[in-house]
Amino acid sequence: MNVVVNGESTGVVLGATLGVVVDGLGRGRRGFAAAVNEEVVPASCWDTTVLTDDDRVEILTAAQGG
Amino acid sequence: MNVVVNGESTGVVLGATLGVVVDGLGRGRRGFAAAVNEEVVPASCWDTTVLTDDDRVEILTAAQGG
Amino acid sequence: MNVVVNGESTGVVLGATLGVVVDGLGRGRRGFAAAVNEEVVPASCWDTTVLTDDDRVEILTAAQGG
Amino acid sequence: MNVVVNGESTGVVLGATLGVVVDGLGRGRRGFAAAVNEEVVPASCWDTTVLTDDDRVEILTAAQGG
Amino acid sequence: MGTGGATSLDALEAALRASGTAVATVALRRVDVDSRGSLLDVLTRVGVRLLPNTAGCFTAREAVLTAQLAREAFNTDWIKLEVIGDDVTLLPDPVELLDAAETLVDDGFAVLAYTNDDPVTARRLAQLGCAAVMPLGSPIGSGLGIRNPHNIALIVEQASVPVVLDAGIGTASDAALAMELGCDAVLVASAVTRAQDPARMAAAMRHAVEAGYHARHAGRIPRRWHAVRSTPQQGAPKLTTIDLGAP
Amino acid sequence: MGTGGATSLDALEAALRASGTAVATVALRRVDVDSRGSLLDVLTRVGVRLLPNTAGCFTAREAVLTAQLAREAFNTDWIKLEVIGDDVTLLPDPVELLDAAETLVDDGFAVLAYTNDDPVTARRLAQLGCAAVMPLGSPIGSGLGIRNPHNIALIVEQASVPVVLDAGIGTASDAALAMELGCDAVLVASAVTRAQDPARMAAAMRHAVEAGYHARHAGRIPRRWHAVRSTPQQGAPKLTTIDLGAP
Amino acid sequence: MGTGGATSLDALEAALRASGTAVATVALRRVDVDSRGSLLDVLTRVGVRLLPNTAGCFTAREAVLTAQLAREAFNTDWIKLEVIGDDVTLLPDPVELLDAAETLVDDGFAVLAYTNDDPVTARRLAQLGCAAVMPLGSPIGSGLGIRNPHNIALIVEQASVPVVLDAGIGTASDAALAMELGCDAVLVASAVTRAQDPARMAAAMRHAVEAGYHARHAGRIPRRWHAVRSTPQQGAPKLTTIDLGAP
Amino acid sequence: MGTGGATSLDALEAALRASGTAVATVALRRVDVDSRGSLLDVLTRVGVRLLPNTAGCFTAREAVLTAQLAREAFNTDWIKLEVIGDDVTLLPDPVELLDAAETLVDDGFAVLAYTNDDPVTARRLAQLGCAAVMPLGSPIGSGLGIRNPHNIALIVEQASVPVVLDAGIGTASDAALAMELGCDAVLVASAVTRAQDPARMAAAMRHAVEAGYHARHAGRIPRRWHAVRSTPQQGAPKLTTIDLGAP
Repeated sequence: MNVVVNGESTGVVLGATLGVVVDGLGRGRRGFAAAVNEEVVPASCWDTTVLTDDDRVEILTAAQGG
Repeated sequence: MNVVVNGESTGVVLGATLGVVVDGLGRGRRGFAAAVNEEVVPASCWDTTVLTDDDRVEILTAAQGG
Repeated sequence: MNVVVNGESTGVVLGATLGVVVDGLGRGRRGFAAAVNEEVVPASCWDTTVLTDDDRVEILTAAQGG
Repeated sequence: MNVVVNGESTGVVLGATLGVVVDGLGRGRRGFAAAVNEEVVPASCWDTTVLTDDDRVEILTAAQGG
Repeated sequence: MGTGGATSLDALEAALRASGTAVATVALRRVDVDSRGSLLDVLTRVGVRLLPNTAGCFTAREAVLTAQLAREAFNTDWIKLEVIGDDVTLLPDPVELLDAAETLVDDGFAVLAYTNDDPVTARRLAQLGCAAVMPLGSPIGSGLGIRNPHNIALIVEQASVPVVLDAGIGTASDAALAMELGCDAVLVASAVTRAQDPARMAAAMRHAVEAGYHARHAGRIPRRWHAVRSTPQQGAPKLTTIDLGAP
Repeated sequence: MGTGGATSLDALEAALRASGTAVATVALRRVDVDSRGSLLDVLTRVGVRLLPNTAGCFTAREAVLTAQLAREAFNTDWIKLEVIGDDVTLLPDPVELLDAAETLVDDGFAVLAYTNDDPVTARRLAQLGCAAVMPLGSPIGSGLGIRNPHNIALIVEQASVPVVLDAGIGTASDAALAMELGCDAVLVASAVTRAQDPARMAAAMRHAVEAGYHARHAGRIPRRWHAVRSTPQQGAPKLTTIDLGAP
Repeated sequence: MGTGGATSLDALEAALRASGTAVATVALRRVDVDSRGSLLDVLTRVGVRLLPNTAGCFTAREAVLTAQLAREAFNTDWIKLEVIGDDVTLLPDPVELLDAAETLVDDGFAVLAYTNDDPVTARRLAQLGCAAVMPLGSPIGSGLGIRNPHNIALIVEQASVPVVLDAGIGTASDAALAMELGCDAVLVASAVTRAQDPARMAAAMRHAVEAGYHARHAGRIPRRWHAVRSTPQQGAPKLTTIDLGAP
Repeated sequence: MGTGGATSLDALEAALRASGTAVATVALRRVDVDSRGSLLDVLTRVGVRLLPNTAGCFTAREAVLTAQLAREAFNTDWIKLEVIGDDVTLLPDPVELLDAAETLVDDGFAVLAYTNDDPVTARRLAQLGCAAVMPLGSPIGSGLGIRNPHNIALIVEQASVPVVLDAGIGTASDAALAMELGCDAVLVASAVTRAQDPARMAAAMRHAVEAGYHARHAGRIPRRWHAVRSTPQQGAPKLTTIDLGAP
């Protein structure tokens, strides 16, 4: 199954949760936020949010900005 | 019957038209526009627009303005 | 004998020195400067500077100024 | 004999006048002014002003300027 | 030219003639049965085109209705759209303005929109189909001139419709500056009508607009930090025996 | 108008005609035997009065000698007196300037003194008998306009002789402002001669001077912090059922 | 202080400390798996409060979503709301901005709204319930300072919420002026982070804000056309035999 | 700091302390036998160095005599040399000023010369051996700030001695700007002593001078016509299904 993570197509196992994808980045979870298909998913729901094919996932964190 | 012409309560005969009220100002019709109850009434309809009690009539013309 | 001290005509005894006039103001000598007839007289010379009739004496000190 | 005309050393015959030098430029005399050794010489005196060796002659006219 | 502020119709007529303007704004007000003279007669006599305004409107709804009444009264599709936000600054309210502009454009009006000097609002007005955008230099009647030339220049830079500087002009050099910034025209009212000698100020404005227009197109010299000679030193005489040179 | 900076005599002639100027400055330089065309012929043809300058002089002595030579060459007592302090700013040197002015006034010249914008120096020049004072707006050729309008206004306020703004003008609105500040005339050179289209910029300057002159005498409206309506609210229609009023 | 533009996290940390700021803005961007160091660690170490922004959003919808994500990521209801109109001026789009502000206020955010310098838009933002309005001095990163102090003063005059000057600050005197105009705070990013010595510029800004704040409350002297002596003439000595007096 | 204009010695003392100044100017006036308190005692207590001035002098001769008297009275070679041209503008007279400066330098004084903002006069003063030049921002007590920053920058550019901005400062941002232009110090009198809260304004000035000094040396960002992002778009999330892009 493929999902689009931060703009890049990424293969994930069927039934993968958002939590798995976030953890896969290897940067922990603190200071992160995520959206699936342009809807916010609170961190408390990441492990219960099962992704489906072609989901658009945005995983975001702090960057310098004015 | 009373209508409000340019903010002042004015007695008119029952069945009076907007045309009658405009003419009553004694300044002709050129360069005038009129609204009844906040709706524009084109000059071509003035003589067929019959007023009813408490109608709000605005009769306007050019004034200096920036 | 009369001398003009800071613009005002003032009677002094014949042979009065500049030092006597300065002391007469009752404010000590520190921070004061004096001129006689538009010439500076250093403090060290005040007691030996004998005034003559109509001398113009200026006795000056600090005032607020920008 | 040599004179310096407008900064350039120039040979002239002995007894040459300022008038001769001006005419030598071939531009007429109208609108010209001349100085010899940093002194103004009026045009009326050019033909009677005899130059001597090493005289500094400036011959000037209108140029664009603000 | 705006017609507001004149002390008499005669003074207004003289100023309009002196200004050489092609267009005059008028407001729409209740018929005053006691008034003498007719503004419309004056404007007809001078031969200017009427540009009715919606002065005094605070909402899109009022402004749209006023525009429609003006169309009836003056038989013109032109409208100077003013929708202001408050009574103190008389500054335009961008939300109501954009709302009214959209309605009026759809209703077939040629909308000349009086707006603040925000380039984004000006661009939105142009995109909605306004016939012209009319950014302010400073608040109406303030005479403060063009407070933010940078914004006016940005508006011009991205304009797809004519830009007319409106409001704030106090004197002739303000009008010249507006044209130099690239505006296509200038609207002045109080600056002329409330000057001590309105006809003379109107003439001044006419010259100022010409001046700024030509200066804009003549290609001005760049601004430089240091001086640049206008008289060349080449050919300068040597008039001192000691060469002093420059420090 | 100043004649410096023009790329050709033809361009200069066109600009002079377009400017409507009555006076043109010229410098005095060594005769160039190779030059074609005659500046004097152009100026005669256009019919302007010559105002020779002392451009490039650093000392009173040089300036006095230059003025005397100019009198011989052009048969005029008029002199635009320039004595500059250095080659970078080309700013006038007030000490040498006052010195030269005194000598030339005594020698019968009508001295038009190019000076900085210091009101005290300007007053001294007038007291010495100068025919006019010519304060700068900003350094020669910089195009920075009038850097210190306050000083120009102070000079005008206490002037006993005509005040001509000289140097720094970059575009038409600068010239209009000079006149609005009360100057009696404006001298422009580079702003016209070095513009991309000199004749057009000259026309712009002519209009700008007219504009500023009339604006000065028309009595401008005061500057106000808040807005002042140009369209009265009196007689405004009621076009909403709910009275919204102003916020 | 804004955190954008710093060349390294170390430089940023030094500047934040030198600035004495209590708040730092951060953007929300895709996780960069290669990046070293953590911005959040720096900000935590310095002890500033986070103010996430919605930089780069062109629509209300994007901005709202970004704000909600920021709330999740940083556990704060504060949001600096930016909705810009184009890529060239980066100026706010008032319509989208007001739309987003309304949604976010309803959603419980403390909205600090980055806006243009239009007093009407600022008042509308305050009326919608924004926690603060943040008018710009000039476009982001332009360093042009406060282009229209009059508008900033009008915004302050009618403000019911804190006013924070945002964008355009180039140097310390700009920040001091903002405070003198009555702003409650100043937000600077590029002016500090892109200065040659960011920590030093940050210190300069800290002093400037103090300076402007105290000056605002100390009651400045009025501006006067003519001079006013600071040294009284009373008691001045007579040091000339001839009374010269003043001219 | 200048000491003129304070309403009481107590207020002056508080302001001096708050300003952190190292130097205070004093004038020389006839002994007032009725005065209470001693200015000198205050200045000694605060620990500032005395800088006597020649305020009120119209001629070189008066100024020289005043300086010599000040040296006797205060036992210092320092003198702030003021020679003014008239009573209305209180502007320096460059001719008398240069004359007095030359005499005083020869007489061993450390001359700090109060001058107009003319770069040529400032350079002449430095060449004569003045210890510092003190150009004005605007007329004494006017509070008009720095009318011609360009001239101040030119003076600094060519200065061989310290430059102290004197006169015209109205508020803190003026002082910050002076330092940013490269001045070495700022002298303020009325702006502090005549503020409603002199001690607070003095503190504001102290911060402003620090701010401007550091900003000058921190290397400010350049001014740009268009915006420059402080938040990079790189890594921006895609939060819309339709790509709106920028207009």
